[in-house]
Amino acid sequence: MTESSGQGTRAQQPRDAAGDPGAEPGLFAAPPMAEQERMVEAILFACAEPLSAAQIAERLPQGCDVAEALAHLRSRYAGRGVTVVRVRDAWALRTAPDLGWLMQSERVETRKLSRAAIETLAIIAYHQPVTRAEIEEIRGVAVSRGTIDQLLELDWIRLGRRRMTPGRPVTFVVTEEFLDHFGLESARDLPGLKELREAGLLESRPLPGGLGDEDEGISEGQGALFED
Amino acid sequence: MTESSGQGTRAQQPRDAAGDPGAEPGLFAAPPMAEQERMVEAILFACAEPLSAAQIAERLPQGCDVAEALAHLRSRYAGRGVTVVRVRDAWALRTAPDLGWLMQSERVETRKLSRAAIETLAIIAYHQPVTRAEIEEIRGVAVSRGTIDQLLELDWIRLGRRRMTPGRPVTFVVTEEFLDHFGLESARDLPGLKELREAGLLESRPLPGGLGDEDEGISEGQGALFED
Amino acid sequence: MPDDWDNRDDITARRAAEALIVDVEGFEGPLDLLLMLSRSQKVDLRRISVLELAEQYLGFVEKARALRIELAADYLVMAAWLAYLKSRLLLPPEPGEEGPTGEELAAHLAWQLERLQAMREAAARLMGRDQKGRDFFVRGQPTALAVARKVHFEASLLDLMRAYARLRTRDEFRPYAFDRSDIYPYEAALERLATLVPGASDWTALQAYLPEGWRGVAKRQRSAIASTFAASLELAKQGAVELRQSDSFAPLHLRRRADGGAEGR
Repeated sequence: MTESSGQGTRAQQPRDAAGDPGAEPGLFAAPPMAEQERMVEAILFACAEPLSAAQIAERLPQGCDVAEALAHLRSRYAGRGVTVVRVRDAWALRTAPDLGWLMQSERVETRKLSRAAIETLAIIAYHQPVTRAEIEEIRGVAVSRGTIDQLLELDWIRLGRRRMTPGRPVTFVVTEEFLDHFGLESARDLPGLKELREAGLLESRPLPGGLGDEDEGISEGQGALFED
Repeated sequence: MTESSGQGTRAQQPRDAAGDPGAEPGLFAAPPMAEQERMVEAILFACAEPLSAAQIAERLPQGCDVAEALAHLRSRYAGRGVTVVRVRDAWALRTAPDLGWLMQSERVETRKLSRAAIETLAIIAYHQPVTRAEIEEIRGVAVSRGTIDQLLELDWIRLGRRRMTPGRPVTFVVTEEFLDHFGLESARDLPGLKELREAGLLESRPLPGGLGDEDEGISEGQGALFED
Repeated sequence: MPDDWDNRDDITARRAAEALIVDVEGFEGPLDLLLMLSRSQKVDLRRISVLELAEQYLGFVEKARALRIELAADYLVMAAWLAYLKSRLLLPPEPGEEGPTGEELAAHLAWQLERLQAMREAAARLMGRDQKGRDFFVRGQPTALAVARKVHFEASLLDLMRAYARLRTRDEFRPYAFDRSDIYPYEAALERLATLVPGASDWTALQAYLPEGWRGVAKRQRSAIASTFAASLELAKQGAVELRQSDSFAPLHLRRRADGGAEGR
């Protein structure tokens, strides 16, 4: 390969001379400026850290004019998608600040709400304001903190008033956002059990196997975590 | 995974317009080509892995011509310290190979590959898709499990389709990472491929009058030796 | 063949062969060894004398045997095959003999060696290419393209209502399960009735024999009646009791059999 021989040459000879550019100028002639610029470009690109001019010089053949090469490189990259930036005394290549948004890509994934979440949401909608203990009583299983968090994050529920009972538990209510999402004027508009039955919504009773319990299992002990 | 959904978001607004440039031209006009080029530059710069044109397009405003922007970028970087390389259908920025010696401190020491591993890799690259039995037949010796594992671990080979012969043996092919590592645009650019093919050295010739070269299945261990 | 081998005056070749034997561990199988041996012919692999190669190989194996060096089985398999090949090459084919000629087999072997050699060279060329991380480099500080994953959760009003309906009607659809606490086992009834029968000299309604706590509650009473009735039939069969029913659906009466069941019915 090229490299072994290349670097061999490099390390040995020129270092001393580099300190004293006046000495033996012809012997180890520095590469042409265009080449020096390429070198600086490659070094800045490949290096994980910003490099000071001295550090760059250390990697270059001796006799190179780092400052000039950097100046050329800077102007070459001016206005490009990648620019040469100065970080304190060091130099680095960075994407142009105005293009940062390109690096952020937002992926929207549509996912079905888990059964636990939808049930919890339904209970809150029908019974609001409702405490966590009440939700658990109705569902017959513990409600995991993740489920509540998810609904809070979706901005479909929020904390209501504390219940004036021992322990003053927090209650949950649905939000405007919830009503908006589900196309309701108010939570009171939700159809009652009788209407659901009449609408045939209760006939789908025997649940298709497997649909159940996905995350109900997880809800073990962390109920305690939630009490606040 | 992500692509499809990502496309989804983007698709919302402008994709339709993009498909039909005549429609509402002003509304979602693509940025000027110079700007598109900058954007592609920034994206490739930011990413260590090769990105396909589709992946790049996903990040750009709609209506952009990635192929053209890439062509401009390629010629802009031609001969520079950093160049635009193609790996199959993907693109990446890499330092120019002739400057490798400057980056000695960035060099990643890779585990030395055994001769068996190197030969196996070459056989897979030149004969792909190739079964283990075929590799063994070419090398005249059983392929040790560690050899294949090592190549898989390096992400230089992967499983191809099963061969539609008795036993349905798995095949191996080289990966995009392999091409990227060895600076190949595609497996067709493997050195000497054409000559080898013309010399008939890449075909599989059964032993004259040999019994059943069909059963690759049996060829475990040294059964592979000349079994066909 | 061993003699031929020993008689060779080419001392360097002999030395090389001995070195080969010592190095046998270093060979990657018989094909590798053959390739190495073929180099001594100093010709293009396409023009190699397979016969000579076979002899070299067989000589090698002989020598190894003489030196009591154990060769792996595949070296011996190859030796056997080469011995066969040699005979095919040297002897005129039997008239009417089937199968490939010695020349065809030899050509195939030569081709295999050529292919292996070609792959070796290809491997060397491949490794001689510029390599990532050695000769060219990726960006030193890649900004992992940030992907803000935004999950949009979907739930319709219908989902919501169904979920609620499911919850509120859960109890109506409790899966059927045998409730053991309301079952009066037959065995218990039989045991109980058997102990009571000796005192039953008069006709008594079956209901009177129901255990305490099994009357009144319909579910429990039904179970107790059923078991006690079954027990009474068993005792009647044994001849311990007599049963009487005045009419269909009339109460069932039972009493001890006077004769203790000695006579048939």
